[in-house]
Amino acid sequence: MSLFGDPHFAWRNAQSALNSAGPQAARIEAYWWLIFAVSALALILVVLAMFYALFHSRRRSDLEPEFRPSPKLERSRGWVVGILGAVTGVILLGLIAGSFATDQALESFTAQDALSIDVIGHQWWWEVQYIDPVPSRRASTANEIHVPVGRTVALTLKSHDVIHSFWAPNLTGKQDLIPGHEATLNFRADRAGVFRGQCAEFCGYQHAYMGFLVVAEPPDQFAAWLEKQRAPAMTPANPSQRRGQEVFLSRDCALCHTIQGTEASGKTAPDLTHLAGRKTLAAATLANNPSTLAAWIVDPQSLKPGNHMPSHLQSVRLGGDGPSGLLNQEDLQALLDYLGNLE
Amino acid sequence: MKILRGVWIAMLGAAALTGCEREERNFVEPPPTSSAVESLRLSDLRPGPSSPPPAAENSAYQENAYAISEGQRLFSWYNCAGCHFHGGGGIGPPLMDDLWIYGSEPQNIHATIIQGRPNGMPAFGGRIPDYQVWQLAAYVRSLSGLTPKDAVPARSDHMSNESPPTTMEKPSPKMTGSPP
Amino acid sequence: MPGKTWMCFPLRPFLLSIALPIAQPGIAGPSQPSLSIPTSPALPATASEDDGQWLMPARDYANSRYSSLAEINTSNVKNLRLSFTFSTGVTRGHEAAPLVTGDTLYLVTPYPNILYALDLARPGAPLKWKYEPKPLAASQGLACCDVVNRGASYAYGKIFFNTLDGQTIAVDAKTGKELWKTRLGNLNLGESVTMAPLVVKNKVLVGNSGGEFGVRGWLTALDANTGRIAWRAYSTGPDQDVLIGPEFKPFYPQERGTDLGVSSWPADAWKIGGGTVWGFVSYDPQLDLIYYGTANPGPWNPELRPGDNKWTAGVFARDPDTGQARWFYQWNPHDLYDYDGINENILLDLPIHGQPRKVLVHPERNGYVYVLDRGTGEVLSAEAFVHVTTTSGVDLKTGRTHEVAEKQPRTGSVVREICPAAPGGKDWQPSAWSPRTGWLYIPHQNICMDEEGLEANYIAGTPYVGANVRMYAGPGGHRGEFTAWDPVQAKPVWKIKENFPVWSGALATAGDLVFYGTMEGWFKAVSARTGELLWQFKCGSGIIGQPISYRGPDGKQYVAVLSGVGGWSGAIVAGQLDPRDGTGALGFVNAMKDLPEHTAKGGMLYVFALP
Amino acid sequence: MSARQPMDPTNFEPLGHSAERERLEQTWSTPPGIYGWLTTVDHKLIGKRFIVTAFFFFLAGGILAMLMRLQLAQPDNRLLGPDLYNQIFTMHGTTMMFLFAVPIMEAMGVYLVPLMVGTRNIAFPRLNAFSYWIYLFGGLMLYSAFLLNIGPDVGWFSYVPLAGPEYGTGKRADFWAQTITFTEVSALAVAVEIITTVFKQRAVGMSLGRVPLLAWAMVVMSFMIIFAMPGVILASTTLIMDRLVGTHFFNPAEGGDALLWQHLFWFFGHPEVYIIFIPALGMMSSIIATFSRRPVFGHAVMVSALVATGVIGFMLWVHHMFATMVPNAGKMFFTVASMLIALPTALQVYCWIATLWTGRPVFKTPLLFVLAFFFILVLGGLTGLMLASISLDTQVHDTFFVVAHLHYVLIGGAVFPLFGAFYYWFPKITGRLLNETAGRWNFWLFFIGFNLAFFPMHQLGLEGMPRRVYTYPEAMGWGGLNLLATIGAGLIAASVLVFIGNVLWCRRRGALVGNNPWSAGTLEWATTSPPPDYNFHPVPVVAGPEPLWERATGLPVVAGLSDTTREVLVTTLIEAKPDHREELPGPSLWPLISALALAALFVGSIFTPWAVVWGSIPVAAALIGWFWPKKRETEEEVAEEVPP
Amino acid sequence: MSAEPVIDVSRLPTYAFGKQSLMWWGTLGIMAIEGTVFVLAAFAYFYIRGNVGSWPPGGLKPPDLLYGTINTGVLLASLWPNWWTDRAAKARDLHRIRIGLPVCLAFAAAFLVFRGFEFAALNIRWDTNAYGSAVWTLLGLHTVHLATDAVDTAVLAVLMFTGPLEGKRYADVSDNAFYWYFVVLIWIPLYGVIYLAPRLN
Repeated sequence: MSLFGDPHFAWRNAQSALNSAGPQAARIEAYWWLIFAVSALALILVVLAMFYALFHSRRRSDLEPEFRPSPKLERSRGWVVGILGAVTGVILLGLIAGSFATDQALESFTAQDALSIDVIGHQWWWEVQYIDPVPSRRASTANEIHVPVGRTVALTLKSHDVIHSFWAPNLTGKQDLIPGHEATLNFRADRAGVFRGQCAEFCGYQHAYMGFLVVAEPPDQFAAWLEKQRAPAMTPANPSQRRGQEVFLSRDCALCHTIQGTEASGKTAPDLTHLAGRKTLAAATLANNPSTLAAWIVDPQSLKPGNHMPSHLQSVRLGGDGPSGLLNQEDLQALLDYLGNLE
Repeated sequence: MKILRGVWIAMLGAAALTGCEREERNFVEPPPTSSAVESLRLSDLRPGPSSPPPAAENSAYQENAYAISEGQRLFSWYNCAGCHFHGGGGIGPPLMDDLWIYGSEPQNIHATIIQGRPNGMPAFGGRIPDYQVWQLAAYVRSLSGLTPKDAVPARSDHMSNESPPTTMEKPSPKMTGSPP
Repeated sequence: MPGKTWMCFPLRPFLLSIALPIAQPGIAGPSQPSLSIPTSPALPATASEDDGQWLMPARDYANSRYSSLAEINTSNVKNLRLSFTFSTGVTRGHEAAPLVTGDTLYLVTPYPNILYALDLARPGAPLKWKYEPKPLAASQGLACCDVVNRGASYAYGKIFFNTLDGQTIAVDAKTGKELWKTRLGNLNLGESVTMAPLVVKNKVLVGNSGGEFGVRGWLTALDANTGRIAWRAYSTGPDQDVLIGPEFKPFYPQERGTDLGVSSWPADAWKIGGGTVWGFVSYDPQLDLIYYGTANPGPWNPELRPGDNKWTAGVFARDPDTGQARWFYQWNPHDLYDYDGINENILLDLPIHGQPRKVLVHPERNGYVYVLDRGTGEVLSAEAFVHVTTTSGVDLKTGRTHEVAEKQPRTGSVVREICPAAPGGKDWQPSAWSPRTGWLYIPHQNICMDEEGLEANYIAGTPYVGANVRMYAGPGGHRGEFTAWDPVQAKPVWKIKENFPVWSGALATAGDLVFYGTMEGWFKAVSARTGELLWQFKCGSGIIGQPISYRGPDGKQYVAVLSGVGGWSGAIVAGQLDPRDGTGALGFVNAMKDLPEHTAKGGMLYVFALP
Repeated sequence: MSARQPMDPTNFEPLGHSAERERLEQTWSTPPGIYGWLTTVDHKLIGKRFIVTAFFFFLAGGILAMLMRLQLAQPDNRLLGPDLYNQIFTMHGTTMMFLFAVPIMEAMGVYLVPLMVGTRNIAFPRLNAFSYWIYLFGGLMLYSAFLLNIGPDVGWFSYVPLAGPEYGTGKRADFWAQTITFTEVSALAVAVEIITTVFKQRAVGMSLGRVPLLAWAMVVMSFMIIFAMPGVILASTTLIMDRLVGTHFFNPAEGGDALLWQHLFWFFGHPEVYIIFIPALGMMSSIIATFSRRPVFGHAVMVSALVATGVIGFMLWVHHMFATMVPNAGKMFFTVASMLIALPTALQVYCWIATLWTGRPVFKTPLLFVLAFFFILVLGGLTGLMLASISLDTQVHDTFFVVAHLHYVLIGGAVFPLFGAFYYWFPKITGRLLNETAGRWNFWLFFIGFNLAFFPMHQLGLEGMPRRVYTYPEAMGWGGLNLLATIGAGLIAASVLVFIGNVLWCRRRGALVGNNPWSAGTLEWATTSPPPDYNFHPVPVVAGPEPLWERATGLPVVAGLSDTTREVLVTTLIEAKPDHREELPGPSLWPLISALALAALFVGSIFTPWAVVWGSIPVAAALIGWFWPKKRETEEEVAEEVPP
Repeated sequence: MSAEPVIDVSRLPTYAFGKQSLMWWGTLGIMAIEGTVFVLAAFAYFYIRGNVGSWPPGGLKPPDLLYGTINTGVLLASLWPNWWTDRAAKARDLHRIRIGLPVCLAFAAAFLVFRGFEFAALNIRWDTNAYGSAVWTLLGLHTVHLATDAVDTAVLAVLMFTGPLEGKRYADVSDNAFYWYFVVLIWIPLYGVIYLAPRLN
């Protein structure tokens, strides 16, 4: 996907367990380095011991098998093996203790004033709901989770169809979303930044491109963002945008998508009320700009085969005639104009 | 060993005739095929000399497991299930019986979805891509057993099993209607 | 046992009366054994006191469905004979009540909503005229529960009725000439109209249907002369739209606040949140208030609409002139089970805890008979009249039901044995009240359900439900009941079990008889005091209509009812549904699989009289 | 070593055509021609067939792996779409686990165990034939389905609801479930045979303490199969019932639970790893002992470690589910068990090092593969410790880190020893040696290719690359390491080609090296290479764990076994004292017929549940035919009968 | 030949009973497999149970006790003829075997008939919910075992009347009884799971 060449989206360390941005990931990372060091040492010692054994054994050309090794030698080597076994046991116990300590630390990262967010996994995108005691102040978005820096976030994870797994490695470990169960996941971002996450449990055709972003920003910036998400979509400002809205409402778009403030209230696809404010399209797969948006609307099936966004390739090609004609070139242009301004 | 190999090849050959297309997953939209719609008949009664029946088009959809399951998904996404439920009907007529008001051919169903029908069926023309309409038609036909059984999904996980719960006692046959 | 109950109170003081504007002094006398009850409302245009008429489906503003005609009584009812019949030519569910004024009987059919006038003065009641409004055929796709119509109203020499496609039409009662018609509903948003209008103070009150289609409910007042809209009160949204102003003084604190119709919904959800008004409207001329229930919030799946979902599934008291709300009480805040609050509100004066109170009695879908103070909206009592598993009673302090957590519908999980089911302990089928016994006669059902919440996708003009439902008979295995209920003691007096839901209205007469019909097609007369079956007649199709009684031009008492099975419960017959799919017709098919073995489609008026 | 005939302690060289030998030949031989091919019950023929078939599936799985590596070689690649890729990775996993790894380990057992314990055939030889057929039919069915585009596409773990009726479209998952059923039946039958053979058919004198480590490993494997496979039996059966007859085991809407699948599957799935790994440990011990020229250090410790691994192997399954909502207290138990299972393996590694240390190592290709084990398996085991930690696992679970880990464990812990075993036992099976130079090419290409292919995946996983993705965005920066991995995979392919060439060449032209080319100590080398149909004549008696080392000039033997019937000696469980003689059945078509009938039932049940009903009739008929004795044979039998 | 014969086994018997024989061990292996299947199926049952508040879920009626209890009685009673036949087999008494096996078969047949009623008395269908699926599977599994063992017994019985007979067949009769003990033994906990567990809350 060459559309992705934009340097803004170089995410090399934005989805890495070794680049922690919060206390949870940091604790795990610390344990990782401990176990890594112990393991590396153990491996080196075993391989060295093997070589030592090979080259310090009694290499003889004589192949007469020694079926009753000398008891004395056996006993002394027995001690070595026994001591090594005991040492191994002690190290293992140490690692277990370290593991438990890490688990305990992660368990204890809870906060009273946690920000509650519902994340619902769909094939193959993420629905995000910001919870508020007043129902009308809830905000809904998709594939992009904004969180305030320094405040614990409590995610409630649900699946709409198959098993997914929520994984933003810079922030914390993964948690499965299993239909019929509700899971929770707490994390905190300690520094601002854009982090990427991805579905980690195989979930069908577009498992590979089921990504999302976590945008950690200063609390006031976050508050402003959240307030904006609560507002309905902007009203079309010029004829082209008006036409675009009409296209959106009168064609297949509105059957699945919601734009708040309009009649479009489809629930099976991501909420597009503030689409233009998002950094990516198609579940953190494409950079959000007019050309990718156009490509995504016209031919989503070749970008992400098997996904649930209908293809408009034929109708655009045929100029929007006939029963399948949902979009023609002008419609598309107007639609892009409209969607591109849904800040 | 040769015999086995032969048997295997024969099996493959036989299965290839039925299997391959049935499980094909076509994600790319094929060209629209709506031209067939106009020539369709809705009645068995024909004046004049007899003519051959129209050949069913789009068998790629009609016998394809993926198309049928996509149709099943769309059937609920586009709220078809809101009126027709899981085929038993309610606001709209039942789809799992063998009574077809506007014809049971894929083209008939395609036309019904696209054009709508006067007694309450909305027209989805211009609102659903053509290939999805064919997928829906395939699923609708599968409800009444018009598609091969091995291409049809067993059931949906969502309360489509027919079995009645045995919770409550069976209705007693004698119901006098008089006070106890 | 029920028989004994009434025997215990042979000399029960008749403190009870129907609240009426021109209540005669006689009824105030507490110990007066025989009552002469004025049963006709004062309609400014007719000002008729004639008992023999039936001018609105519920007979009077109080919604009593009580006829003071006593010619047919418990001893002679066995001689009741068919007098004449009339075929409507329509075979969908006939839920309407015929009207009688003077020597004409009017009836409105289900879609295509033909209005017939029959001449009662001539033998066999031949057709006088008919009016065909030709509603849009597409509206049939918007009727959740068959293409029914619940009747017309007569006032000022006009017949007012609604069509399925959302028109209100006034027709000259004498000539059948159309006077005006106003389109109120938008088909493409899923709006339809099935209710019977009520005419109050020169206003025609009409509400919409379509709670299963994501419409926004309203009640509209039209000028009876011109058909122009006088006011419209929405059931959701900002106070301005709901006509909530300074006069709004609900009894319970949870109904107080600004723009609760917005804030108790997720953003924008109130625009497609239901709360339609498709039941019967009542009117108290003394307090000068109209009362009506608002239907369920949409979609059914409650997880998709967190919050109390004001002002759905409750009852409004409004000023008929301005439409301004006076009070509101929510039967089912954040309704979990499609418990529409539209059931009839019967306005009575009853002694509650020894005190005479002006009350509103309401057998609610959630399974309780509520008695409210109709001046304030305070709940005075609420007791279950059916098997209830969804709640464990009503808290009279807060007015809220105690919900049973494990019966709450959940997305992606089937919850079993929800009793009562979505049609409730009682659906639209109206009860009758007899001042002679002081009891309410409630036709209702005994149905439970399994429900699974689903993601609901809103597409304008298509259903917006978000639930799979499968219904079945409740405890005992019978699906219908006919209950005589004492609202003062708040308990049942007697019950009749019926195989199928009793989906017809009830009629009480001064002859101590109660009439109702069954879905098999039996039209029954039972003793108002004991429930004993005294007479029955098998009609051509199942009965879901509202029986009436009138005095013919010949001075005899007649009883009339429409037969023609259908409605939500009878959709399996009317719509020829497939019984293999238990979720068909919103789950009602599962409970009615055997109905096609008992009855077939039909559409016929039956009129009975003594020989 | 090939020239060292004098060292050969074998004392069973055919000495002319004695009448007795001829009778034995006649009694035990497989009928000629295709009929014989279809009816044989000789464990060596069936074992070879098993090995070759499993190796073919290994190649098929390897080709699929190469396709995956090609697809992943560069970001946003369009070589294979998600549909084909999903089928391919599912087929790869299913093939490698169910059609290659377990069957080939059992195949080695079927071939070697009777020879190692000194008996003439495996217990229940017809069942053995049947288990091969059913395995073959299962594999053919799966690959036929795959070639017809009905290949399963929901992963070798088939998690519901993706594999359930609602999301598992078409018949793909049904084919997967039935493949599992086929291999279960086969594996369980072989497990019962191996246990019975080792417990009851050992050579006189081979008390439990003298049983070779490989036979021990096979017994532990068989026990694990017996207790683990039922988990997946139940899982695959309930899955297909959910899909075909509307049960609700995994449907949360009706009270089922998707997690139940994971419990059942991993209750089998984790022991499965040890089912594959434990026989490899046995092979390691055999090879190390022979090439160190001494018995394995700490025989008792080794046996205890095998048994301990087998037992603890059943207490780990939840560590595959740390990212689910299993309660934390429960998870901690599994952390402890998962870490502690490292201990028995560590002890075995120490013992082997001690063996090498105190022995006199001889560097031959088999030993090279064994030495690679010390690096690869130990590395895989150490990453396994990381996965045992709940919190760390939530980071690396379902990423390429796990892909790296499991390949280090399974390839390092099973395939490397297996290749060593091929080189080691090839002369036993064919009488010829594999080419040593080619062997070294084979080894080094494999070793380097393997580490190139899989080591970078650790890094990829930590950098956030989930597994089972058909492609990845370029911006993620995973392209370089993936390309490296693909190059490594290419080297592995080259290595396997070298091996195939070596086998094909040496099968006919390899050096003839006599009966015991490595002068090994265990009983399988106590007969000719390749062994005669009747394995041993006469049947040996042993007095130690390495009998061929202890008695340089011939073993004591047993006399009095019938040479006109297929008689074997049954010995006592602990001390292997002679107990009675039992006649094993001869060649028969019934196992094949039964397998065909059962295969028809299994395949039919994919399409209709009624296949179970009508299919059971031919199955029952075939089994009755199988069981029903022949009059003539019975009469012969009765003539020689000695009642207890 | 340099081999020195140290043992002559020609006097050893050519077949054996019980745990001496190969078939006994094979049968034991099968029993271990099947026992594990039952244990895991019961695990699945209780796992599903752990997910819901009340059991059986949604106020369903537990299975009726009558036929299950009758069947338990039949099964326990059938132990005696099997034991009797087993002893006859070990004594190589063909006459008694010819009496015993048909009696065993009659018990199995009776059992299977009652089993049909048991399914009807479960008060639930397999496709109603997960609880239904679990009990049907448990009962179905056991029925499959019974049915196969009944066929097994029938074939053996016919063989005992028609021949050809050899000593080994007595061991087969004995092993058949051994397997029947397993089928009976496994039923007792199953009876608890299917019939009693829904009654204990």
